[in-house]
Amino acid sequence: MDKAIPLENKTEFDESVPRVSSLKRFRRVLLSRKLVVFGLIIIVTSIIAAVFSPLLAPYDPYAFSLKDKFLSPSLSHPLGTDALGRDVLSRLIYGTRTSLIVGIGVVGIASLVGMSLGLVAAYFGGKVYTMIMRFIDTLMTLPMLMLALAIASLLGGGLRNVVVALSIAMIPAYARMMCGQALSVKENDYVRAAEAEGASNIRIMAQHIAPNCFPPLIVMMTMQLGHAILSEAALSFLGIGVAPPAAAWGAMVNDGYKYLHTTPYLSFFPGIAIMLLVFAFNMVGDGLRDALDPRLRGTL
Amino acid sequence: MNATESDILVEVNDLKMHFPVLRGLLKRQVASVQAVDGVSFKIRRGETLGLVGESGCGKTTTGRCVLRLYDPTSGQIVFDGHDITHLKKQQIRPIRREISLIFQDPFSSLDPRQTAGQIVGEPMKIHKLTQNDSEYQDTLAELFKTVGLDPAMLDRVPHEFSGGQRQRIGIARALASQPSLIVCDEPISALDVSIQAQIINLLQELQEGNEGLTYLFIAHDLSVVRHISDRVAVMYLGRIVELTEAVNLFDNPKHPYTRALLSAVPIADPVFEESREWIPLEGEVPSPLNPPSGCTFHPRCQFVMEKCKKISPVLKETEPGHEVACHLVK
Amino acid sequence: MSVLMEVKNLKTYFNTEAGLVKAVDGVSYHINENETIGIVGESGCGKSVTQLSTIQLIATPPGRIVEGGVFFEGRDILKLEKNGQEMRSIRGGKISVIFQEPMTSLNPVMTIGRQLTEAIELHLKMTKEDAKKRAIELLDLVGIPSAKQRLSDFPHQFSGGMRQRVMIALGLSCNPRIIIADEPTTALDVTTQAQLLKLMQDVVREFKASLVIVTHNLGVVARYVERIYVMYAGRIIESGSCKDIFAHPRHPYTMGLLRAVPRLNEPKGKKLVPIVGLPPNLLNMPDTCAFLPRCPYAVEKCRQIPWPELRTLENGVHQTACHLDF
Amino acid sequence: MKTYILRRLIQSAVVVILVTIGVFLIMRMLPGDPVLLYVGMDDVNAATTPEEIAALRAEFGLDEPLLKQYLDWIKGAVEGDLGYSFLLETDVADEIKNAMPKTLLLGFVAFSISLLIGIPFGIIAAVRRGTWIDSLVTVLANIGITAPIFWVGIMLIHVFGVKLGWLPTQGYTSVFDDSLLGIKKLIMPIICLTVFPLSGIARQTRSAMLEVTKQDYIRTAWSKGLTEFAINMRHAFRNSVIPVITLAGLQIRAIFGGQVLIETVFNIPGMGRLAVEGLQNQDYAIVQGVILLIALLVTLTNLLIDISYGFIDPRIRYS
Repeated sequence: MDKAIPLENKTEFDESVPRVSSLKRFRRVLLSRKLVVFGLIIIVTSIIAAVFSPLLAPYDPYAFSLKDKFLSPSLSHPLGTDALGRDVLSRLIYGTRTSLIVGIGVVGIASLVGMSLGLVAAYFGGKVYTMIMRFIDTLMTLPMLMLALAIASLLGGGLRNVVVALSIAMIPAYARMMCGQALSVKENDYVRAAEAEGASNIRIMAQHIAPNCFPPLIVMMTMQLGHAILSEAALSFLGIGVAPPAAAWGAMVNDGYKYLHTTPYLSFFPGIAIMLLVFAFNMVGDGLRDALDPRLRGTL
Repeated sequence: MNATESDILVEVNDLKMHFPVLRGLLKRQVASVQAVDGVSFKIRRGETLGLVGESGCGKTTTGRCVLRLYDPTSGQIVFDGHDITHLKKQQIRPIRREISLIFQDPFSSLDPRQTAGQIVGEPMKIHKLTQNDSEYQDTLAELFKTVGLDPAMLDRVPHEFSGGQRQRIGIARALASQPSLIVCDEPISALDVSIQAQIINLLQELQEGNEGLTYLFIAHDLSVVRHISDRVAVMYLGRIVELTEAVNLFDNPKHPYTRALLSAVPIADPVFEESREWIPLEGEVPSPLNPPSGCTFHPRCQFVMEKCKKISPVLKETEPGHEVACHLVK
Repeated sequence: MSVLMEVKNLKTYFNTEAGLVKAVDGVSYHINENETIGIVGESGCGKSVTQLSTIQLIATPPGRIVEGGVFFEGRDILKLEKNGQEMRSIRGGKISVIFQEPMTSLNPVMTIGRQLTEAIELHLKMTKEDAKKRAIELLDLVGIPSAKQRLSDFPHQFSGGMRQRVMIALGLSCNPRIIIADEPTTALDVTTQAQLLKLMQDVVREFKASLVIVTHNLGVVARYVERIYVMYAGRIIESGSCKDIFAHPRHPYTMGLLRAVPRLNEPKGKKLVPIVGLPPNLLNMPDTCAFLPRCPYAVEKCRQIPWPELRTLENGVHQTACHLDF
Repeated sequence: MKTYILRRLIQSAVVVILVTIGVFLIMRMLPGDPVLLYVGMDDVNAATTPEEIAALRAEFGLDEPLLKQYLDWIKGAVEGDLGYSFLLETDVADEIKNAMPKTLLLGFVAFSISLLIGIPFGIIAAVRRGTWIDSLVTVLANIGITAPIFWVGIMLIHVFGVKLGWLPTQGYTSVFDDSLLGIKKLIMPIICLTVFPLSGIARQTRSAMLEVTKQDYIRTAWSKGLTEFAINMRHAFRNSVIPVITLAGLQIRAIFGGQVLIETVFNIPGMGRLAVEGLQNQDYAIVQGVILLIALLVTLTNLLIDISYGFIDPRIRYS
């Protein structure tokens, strides 16, 4: 056996934990599920369709041609034509614009307003919290669709007003989520540390609380993009939304409903389009959740 | 030991921190949690005062009052000759630079979305301590080296560090504003045994290398507190029951609670353990919502007298440098 | 003293996102009748996983018991079907566990009484009334005042210390032969810790059971256990009687641990000697001694030979996994 | 517990008051003057004078100060008078009395089916995590929460109504008048209304179960040697119920929202269609009434759900 002799210790610094690239991990987890990749493809395709509608659409989506009405799907009109002889495929492609504009607009406005309200309520607590939360509760007594319907009617239809109405209807979801997140993030010692350093309220909220609330909210925003598109479709199905000649998927389903007995595919295709895009956003949301925070895996 | 005025960095007089308990429909205050109930102590410049006790004894609350993270219910906190008890948020800023804090949990105490450099640099930015960017970067690198971290790791985020390294980042952050007092709130209890000694030694070395750096060291582990502190205050239910030199604490404990507490700590020495007397402590710590009358320790004290149930003993010096709050001790 | 349970060459691996973690990598130990042993080590050394593996309480996936045998009452209980009837009658019936977190280890929406009687009814085949009587006796035994009334209380109505007493009652409820206490007092205050460890010591004697205390606290083992196994990086690196190990540690890691912890009875002003570096990352472990990068005594030979097996020292009981002599 | 219930009651009351104020103000701001609309309907009276209009205003109390109008409206509403619909020329209360049972029946049946099917499937998916049944439940649930239900309704009508001719596609018949026809007419609307909440509840149950399974007390339950079934049902499920109930509360609201669409698709004279028609015709007395009642119903169900937490979770009961 060797005799032990203590050696002088040489390490000046601790060795660090092996570095894992969070971006790499994010990409790997995100792309590891087929449905997420499928969703991403659908979303990218839709964005391309929306941006390049005039180039991609085979026909003018607004051009009537009464002699071509109710054509069955064929080579020249892959998805057929509607009651006014307009090409359904072209209208679907243009409809992507409506859906995406509404989705992005609504989620943008609702998340900005809702998250600010939630953050302020959680950070200051007390009376501020009570006031904001009762306001949110009040908005939440009506079904989202009914609230949006009422507001849109009040404002008088049109794409912009639909965006505003849906935004207001979606504010509560963000406010509540953000409030819950902020309340728990607020309890972390690093917020205490910032207070002890003498940081201002704004600095604490903007630098320390808000960024740490984001991961679940980003997931929620992605899923709400789908939800907003679905709600816009519902509103336009009820006849509230973009002005008639413009293409909206929900309105197309409704148009087709009138001719269900003869040409069921008029309703079928726009419905499938809605479902695909909403499904895509949900799947990507799911994937983002796994990729952003492994601890959240398997939860809602 | 007679300390002159300028030797005293912190003076806490009859500090009380009561948290209201709101109940019922109208959220009326029905009671209060007497987390800290009349605590007085002084910390000399350059010394380490240990604050020890079991959970709920008020040691953390005391620390947070000194940091002015809480507004004390009553009493007085004097820091470096200034009464800071009632300073407003804006007025307290300069004091925040002077007093910093090290936390227990190396995970929740660092913002996971900031890099180690941003975390450590934040106090410097808030208090505008550096003139330009290169000075800022140099100071940061210097701080990293001081706490034994490689400055090359400045741009890494907390989850890339181990628990011990994270605690080093926390210490660097506390040092960044060049404070004269650091409140260390259980700084090592979340760390592995083999890492604890690294942090204890680091804290001691920092004090040796920095004349006048003062610690208020809060912990529940008596061995650690005794090891690192010059003087130790033992707290029970919001009050200090005994305050003495660290050596005295183990060799000559006076308060029955201190004795029971010391005997409850197992020592990593089986031979010594066999010869030790264990003073059992019955029951649990009463709720600070409704503390016992008189001496709060009387329901669990084996030497309880009639007097103890009625009159709350005051903390008084029984020997030079040894203060005890017990009717038994003359 | 006869051997009650013997664990041989136990290996438990975890498949994680980052790769294969060999949490327990060839652990052998035994427990005698009416004995208290201590398993000591820092977090991540595999001490808890080892214990949970013996009664197949490892979630699969990600965990997996790869190899080894646990011999208890004449058979290898690792060979039993994981959630089969036989394994379940051992788990909770013959071998019980007291977990670390009293705040989260009891079901928040079930009364204390029901949580106790459910196990009693199952293993002791008692009627509801008898099980309830036994539950009251057990709560009395572990020092819960007015046990009968408290039976219908929920966990959140108890303090941390009281919950851990309930956990102890639960551990005792079916007259087990072995009680595994996994860091039973880590989350509790030192005076409560002393009360509960004393209580466990007493009741284990009364029930003629053996106790395994899993802990990182060297003081706790020094005070309460007879034999110690020290674990590092998924293996036992030193074992022996409590007194031997504290008086004359024979592995650099154990020596380092003892020097790194301040003691109440040491002279004031003594410098601590920390163990440098970090605990090992269990991914991609080299074949050499896992303590090598942190070892102040390392010699060239340490880098050339594989991690030494445990070898028995002169007195025939003390074992170390280091080829150096101290 | 008493305080908890009382506090929830008061919070609900505050919300109800806020809702009435909100509804009142919004409806007063809606485009279209009700008097002009009322007058304009009679082509014969096209040349109504401003004096006559003012008289009509006074008659309907529209020239009073807003606060008085509001208080009058509340007073009336409490007494069961929700105003008069100029367009339908009936009392709003009567309209709603007709419409409400249909909406409630549809909603109640759809909600019950969602719970009865959603919860068991969520549990099965969680317990058999990673198996084909989990994948199937998860994929179906994911499709369920994305499908536009008005489109699902139309497709059902196409297949079962038009092509197969098995089910009637339009209208509502009371089951008391003609049980078979009544039930047949309910089948498709209820399927549509069930799709979304059922999927949501199944997803939530699954994720809540998976979350609970990670908890320490489940490990304790395993260490007692209980069977997997006992652990899942007695321990895991009972703890998973709370998030499921929270979601179920939100789903009640979503079902009411869905009825706006489904009653339109299937031509059922319920509250949803009443609201849509009211909005399209700017008949705000009707809209006001419907919205008020829906808001009350939602608030009431939220209150019931909050109180039910108290019974399920002892931590709330004894706080």
